Amino acid sequence: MATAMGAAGQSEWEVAVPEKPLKDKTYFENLKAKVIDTNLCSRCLTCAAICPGGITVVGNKVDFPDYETKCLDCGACVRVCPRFVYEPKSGLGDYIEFIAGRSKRFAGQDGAMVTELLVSALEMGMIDRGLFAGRDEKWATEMFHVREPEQLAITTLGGTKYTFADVLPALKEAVGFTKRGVGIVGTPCIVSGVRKLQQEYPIFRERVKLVVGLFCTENFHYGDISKFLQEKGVDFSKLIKTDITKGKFIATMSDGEKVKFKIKEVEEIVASGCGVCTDFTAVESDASVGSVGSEKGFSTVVVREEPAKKVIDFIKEKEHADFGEAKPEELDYLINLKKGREKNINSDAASS
Amino acid sequence: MMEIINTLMETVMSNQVSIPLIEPMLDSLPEIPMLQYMVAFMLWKPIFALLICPGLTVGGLSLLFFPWIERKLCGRAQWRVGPHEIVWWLGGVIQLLADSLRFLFQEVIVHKDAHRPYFLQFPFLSFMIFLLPLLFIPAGTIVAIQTPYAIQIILALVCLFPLFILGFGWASNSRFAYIGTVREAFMYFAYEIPFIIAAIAMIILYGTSDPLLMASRQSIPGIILNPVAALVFFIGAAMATGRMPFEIPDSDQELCAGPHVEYSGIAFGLIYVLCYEKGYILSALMTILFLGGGSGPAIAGLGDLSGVFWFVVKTYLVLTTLFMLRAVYPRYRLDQGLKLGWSPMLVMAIIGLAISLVVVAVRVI
Amino acid sequence: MEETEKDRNIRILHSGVFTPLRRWATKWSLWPCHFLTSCCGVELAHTGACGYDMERLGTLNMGISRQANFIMVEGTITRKMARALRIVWEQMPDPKFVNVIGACGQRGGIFWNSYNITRPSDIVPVDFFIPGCPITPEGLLRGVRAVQEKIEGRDNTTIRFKHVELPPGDGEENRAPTTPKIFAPTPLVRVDVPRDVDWAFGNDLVKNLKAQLNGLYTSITITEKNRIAIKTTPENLVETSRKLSDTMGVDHVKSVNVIDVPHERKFMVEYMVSGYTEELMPVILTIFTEIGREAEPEITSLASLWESANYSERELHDFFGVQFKGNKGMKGKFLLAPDTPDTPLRKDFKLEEEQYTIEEGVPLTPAITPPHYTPPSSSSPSYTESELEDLKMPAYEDVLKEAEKNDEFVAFIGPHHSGSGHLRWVMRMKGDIIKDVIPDPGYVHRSMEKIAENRLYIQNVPLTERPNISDPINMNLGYVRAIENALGIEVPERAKYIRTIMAELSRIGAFFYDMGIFPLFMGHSTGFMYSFAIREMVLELMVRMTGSRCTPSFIIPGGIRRDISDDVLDRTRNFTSAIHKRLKKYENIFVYNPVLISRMKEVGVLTREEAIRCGIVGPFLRASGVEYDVRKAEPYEVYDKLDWEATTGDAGDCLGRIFGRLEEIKQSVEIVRQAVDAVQGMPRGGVISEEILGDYKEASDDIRGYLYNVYGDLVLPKGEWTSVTEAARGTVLYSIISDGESNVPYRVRIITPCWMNLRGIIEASKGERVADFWTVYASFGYFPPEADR
Amino acid sequence: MKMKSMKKVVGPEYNLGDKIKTNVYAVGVAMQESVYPHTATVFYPRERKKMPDNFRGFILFDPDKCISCFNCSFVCPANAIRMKEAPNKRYYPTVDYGRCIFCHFCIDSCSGGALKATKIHDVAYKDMDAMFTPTEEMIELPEIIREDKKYVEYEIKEDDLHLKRTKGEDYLFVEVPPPKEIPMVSTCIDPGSCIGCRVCADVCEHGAISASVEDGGTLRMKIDTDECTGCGLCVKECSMQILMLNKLERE
Repeated sequence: MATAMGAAGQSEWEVAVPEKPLKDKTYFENLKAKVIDTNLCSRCLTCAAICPGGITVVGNKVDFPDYETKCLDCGACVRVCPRFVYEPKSGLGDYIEFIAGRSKRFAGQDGAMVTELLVSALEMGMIDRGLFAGRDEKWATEMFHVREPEQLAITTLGGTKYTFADVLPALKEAVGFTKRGVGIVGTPCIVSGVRKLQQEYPIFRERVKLVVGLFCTENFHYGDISKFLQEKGVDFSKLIKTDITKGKFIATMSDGEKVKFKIKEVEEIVASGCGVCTDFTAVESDASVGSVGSEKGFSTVVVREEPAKKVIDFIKEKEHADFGEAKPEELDYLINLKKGREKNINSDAASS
Repeated sequence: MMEIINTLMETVMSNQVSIPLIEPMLDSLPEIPMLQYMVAFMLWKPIFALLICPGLTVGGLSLLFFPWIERKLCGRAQWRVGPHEIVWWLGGVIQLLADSLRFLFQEVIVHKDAHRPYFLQFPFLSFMIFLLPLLFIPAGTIVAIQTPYAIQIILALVCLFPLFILGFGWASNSRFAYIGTVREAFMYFAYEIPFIIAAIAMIILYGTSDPLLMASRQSIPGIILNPVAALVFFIGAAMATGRMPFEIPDSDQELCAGPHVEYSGIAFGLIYVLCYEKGYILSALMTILFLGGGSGPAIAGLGDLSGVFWFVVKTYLVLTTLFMLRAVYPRYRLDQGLKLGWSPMLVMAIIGLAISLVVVAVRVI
Repeated sequence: MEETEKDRNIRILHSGVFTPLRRWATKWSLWPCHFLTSCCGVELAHTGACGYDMERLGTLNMGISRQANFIMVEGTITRKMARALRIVWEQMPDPKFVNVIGACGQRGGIFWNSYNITRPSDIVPVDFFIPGCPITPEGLLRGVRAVQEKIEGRDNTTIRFKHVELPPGDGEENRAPTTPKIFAPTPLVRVDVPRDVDWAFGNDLVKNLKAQLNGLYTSITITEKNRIAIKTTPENLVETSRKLSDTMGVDHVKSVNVIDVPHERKFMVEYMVSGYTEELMPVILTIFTEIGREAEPEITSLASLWESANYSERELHDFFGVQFKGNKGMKGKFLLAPDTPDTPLRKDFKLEEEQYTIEEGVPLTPAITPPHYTPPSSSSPSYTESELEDLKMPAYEDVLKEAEKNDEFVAFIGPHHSGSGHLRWVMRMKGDIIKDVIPDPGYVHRSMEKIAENRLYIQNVPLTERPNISDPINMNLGYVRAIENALGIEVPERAKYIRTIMAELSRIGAFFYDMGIFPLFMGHSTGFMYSFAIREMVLELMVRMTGSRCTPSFIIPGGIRRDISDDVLDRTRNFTSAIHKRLKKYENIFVYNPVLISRMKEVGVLTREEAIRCGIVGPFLRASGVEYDVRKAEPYEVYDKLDWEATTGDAGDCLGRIFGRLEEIKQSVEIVRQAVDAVQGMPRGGVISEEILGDYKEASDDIRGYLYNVYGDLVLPKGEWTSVTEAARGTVLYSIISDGESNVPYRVRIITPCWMNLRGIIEASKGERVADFWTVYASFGYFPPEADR
Repeated sequence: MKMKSMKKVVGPEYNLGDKIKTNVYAVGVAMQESVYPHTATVFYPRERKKMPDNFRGFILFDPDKCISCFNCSFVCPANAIRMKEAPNKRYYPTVDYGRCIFCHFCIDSCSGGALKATKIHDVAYKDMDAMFTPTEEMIELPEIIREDKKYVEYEIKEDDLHLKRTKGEDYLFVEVPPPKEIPMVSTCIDPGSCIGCRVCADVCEHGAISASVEDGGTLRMKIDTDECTGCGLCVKECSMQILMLNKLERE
């Protein structure tokens, strides 16, 4: 008889296997049929994060090349997909505090409160890394693990990206490396993905400590937007930031030149998954941040959960930020705009 | 006609190498026609000197085996064995045969920048000047051309060697060869004068420059009579043959063998033995000048060959000592070599000259 | 069928009337053109020396290609050297043979995915390959025998494997595992991670520095004992350095380093500086700054302030494309070949990945691209004019022009030259006086640093000794000590003593290597033979201790691979007395030889100031009067417990350098004796630190079976870990930068002593006579693979 | 302590007498050695130096002891060892001697003692392709050309090196006992986070990990501690990093 020394670990365990709607197909084929091909997919990449085989993005779509040979048919993708069984969330959600803030330390878009939240969490020791999306030379997003506050001096990390980033696969990596916890920033769909992962797997529950959501109306695929901008004559090597304000898309170049056009023009390249998204304020996050609802130069912070509250208290204590009044009612227009998309879900689901 | 042949035979027969040991054999020779004449011709002293000793045969064999002796001896002094595996029960004695045959059969490359005719001529011509001085060197009593000015002639002919080395370097038209050639030219001036003065000191001492007479006048060997001149002559010989510590012109590690860096195949083979040729001649000269030439206790039955034997033994002794320097000394720098040649050696050579004069004076008194 | 170049040689050999004679003669007269390209050359030297005596087989080493008929390619042929190999091969008369010895020349050996190597078989036809790294002399002689047999017509591999069928079975198909290497995503690269250390002088020093550098620095951190990191801005870099130089007595640069951090869009440039004053000796100040990661990043050079940074800056310009403004050598490449990839050490240049399984379609041989020039095809065996031009070594046109103006003679020496090693010197001389020497190194640059940042920490242990296999233990020790410092591991006492014994034996070996090559350059083969005979004894001890002659890879983080038996220790003590006896003879015939003394005395003089300015290290620095020996200044292992003296001198000439090392040999022998006595008084076993063994504590006296299990996932804490070690030829500096998460280092900077000494050779030989250049060169014990890394 | 222990070395200063003396010494050594040489040459190939048993030469392989743990392949600094699937679907090592650097890290990583060192080191290959040695050829000791009739050992007698020659052939392979057994076993530390991908079961070469779907939609994972060799492949491959090696205590 042999026994393992040390109580850590067990040699027998059980795993719940999710059900397959299409019995004779693999789980990925199920996912493909139910989510990806019906344009429900938000490209949050929760599936790619958990998949031991190799779900990835091909073009603008989530795909699994050679899934016939490489798919292990474990069902993890289906288990974690927030839209496999889609329960759309909307509205402003519950919150503990609704304030406007402006970081004293960071100068970013609006109040730079996203940065401030994560950095403060890093300084508190709540997390040992925050995940940020950065830009590479070609303006595509790349994930960045911020382990020390000073690293945020890198200019490409600040600012909204308006293109999808592979946040969750990076989160999976980060969870493997972390010792204290991970903080993450993401759009509402990504927040949903994180919550789903946390719901299913303890390892994420234990290690993802702070989830900051962003106010989001819609998002673009990198391929589409880059093509679009190039057609508008934007030189990527000079582009330093993009903004959407007051119905306008503004691209700022390093020499100060600005390229502006109406948001209507870009509407046709909005990612398909955004068409069914009803969540504007990232209802499931620990704290949501956005510019709407506060004065210029400030960010609106919707503190929803205890961890975020602690961080905000820390910021207040250290006086890293100015705080002001925020107006929840200013969000209503966009909340409702997105809530209106509920009808797309049904029609899409019906069409499939 | 017959008269001429008879006179010729007379000349030949009157100047035969006498070897008592093979006399009975020679007596039986007349039964075979012509062979008698041929043997007689071979044993005719000038021809014997030219073809056997100190000429082609012994000289050639020296070239073939002396490098082996040198390599074996140096190897021994260096805690190793030297050439060995080729016929290992004889200790690799035919190593040089293999090397020279390999060179013979190998491609001779004439590179683009070389002066083609001279590049090819010089190695072959250089072998000729090895043969010329041999005509005047007596082995014991056997000599090809006997002249009272033999020593001077030999010295003059030996001086041709550096010219050929200069020729190699010039014809090679390469940077390293150029530097090596210049060094050779410098060294030539450094050793030649003390070297000749040392030889002249001995000529004065013996009162003759006929090698045979010199040998007979060395009841006390010259090296004891005039050790200073002997030393100068020996160092001069080391310099002339480019031995350590004076391997300055063709220093392998600095100039990739200097003047002969571009040579390959048999052309290199001939150059490779050049310093052994020169070494052989200078050792022979040293034997004559300082070690009594072929004189030595007569060995019964060998007759004239007894002198040849002692001559060869002494020459080889000098040659071995000369070449063993390789195992003992590193290389001098050019300016040090020149300084050595121009100051201490010149002074010593003049001292040697003075000693000779003193010895002559004492003898006269 | 087309006749290959290889067949042609055999055809030539087998044609004509004299075939048997020709074959016989060629067989016994294979003169190898010793193509001493890299470390296998050490074993070639041993084969040529009295231990094995290659001359027995008629195989006389010949440095000149025209007269040789056999090339032994000793190890790596880099892109820069490839051309030289082809030229030498073309220069040799037919028939000619080529043996490639050492794994580097076959499928690349440990350097298989280096960016700078080629395969000799792509360049010249190869007759035999001899495996090993390095080969043993026996292997080399077996290769010679194989060629001899080939000439006789028996062309065979000399090993015959027996084929045994594997057991059949019906197991299930298994998934092949993925790579064990873990690369952290967007790693955090810090060189100034603070660490609490008990170092009173350091705290004072930091205070002092802060006062002196007021307003110039961004931060000053103590990162380890004796290590201080000073962060500054690119604009203030020069001013900071000048202040340090003027007020603190900082007088030399130990290392220059660039770290590429692509995800943060920056390069970090660091200068490790120190001073040869008594209190500053063990301290290393790291001045670092960050510059943007553009196509042509720029920073001001410090070479005008500290000459010792000059060559390192030029090297880093090759590696990263960083322009050091003010350094004159920023045009063209210094260490790399023209056809090596540009800026290869940037992180976006990727090396070939390892394969762990054999699958169909994946080639066995690594993808090494042959050099770009085209050898003529066998149908038209002569070169066209353009091909010939392509084959030529690049000439220094401007140097030639200037020399012509000044009526100087220019000689290009090397890279294949019997007295240059594999390094090219452009020597300008006027008459017999050297005006200037321009070095062209990099002929053995095998991209150690790039490879090291793509391998596991433990896999780098064999790698670190490859630059200098004549002194492998000290090279290893430096790397391993850097890891141990980082992890804070205390090595067991017994292991420390054994390490000291081996380090000193290795030092003795390296000195005897230098003392063997030096006579060779002086034309004194006896000195070479005697010295290598003694070295052969040292290698005999090495092989008994570790199982390998030259590349033991025996020192691992936390200790040594296995304990050493008492029999071997007894043997070690006996050998030390034998070394003394033979050394006496060596001294009498060579070192005290008046000819040699006259060659060395007052030749290549470097005064104390010059020596420090050039940044030379080790016994050569001590010979110029600087009393700096790492073993004394910052004692490691058990050097502070043993009774010995470091040597110093003040003449600074070749004589001082040689006699200093001769004395060090005697001191090392003394250390070995004392350490052997101490080890024998200790209980056996326990030579690996239990801290590092973790679950595998039972393996503490012999790691056999668990090396990978213990060390595979070794991760260093984040930060920069710098170790300085006194290797035989001077201070070897390893600087490992870890991100704290990957099990491969982020960057490894290796500054070998020979690289630092290169500048000294140039300075010392200026104004000397031409022949003295080789005296100076050899007196510095220059070992090109070590310098080029 | 630092400066005191520095020894100043001064090179010799020669006058004429010293010059003559040292000349005599140098010539003396050369003469003495040519008469009584201290030859240190091993006459390879006719004799061979006896290497110690721990010499690092060519590598042999015993498939019975191999646990297919890939450690040899992972640790190989030159990537010379690559695993090949055998007929019984297990992975066994192959060695490419065109890359092998004979560091024997593989042997030191082989906990089963399946890889063994020989003393073969003098081999010349005709072509590079033959340098790749498949598993089948690593099992038995290969034959090499041997011309040696004696073997030589270095010995110290009277404080000097002597070569002791013995008639006979030196053996090329010596069997060493397998390394100490340190049994480890894989366990799951966070069963809740298992995604049920069964990579661990797939990668396990010994079938020690079983995964069976029970009705009711649960997957039962089981690690058989008796079969588990503790190779750690499953631990390494687990994408959720929920497996761990633990020390095993056998009773």
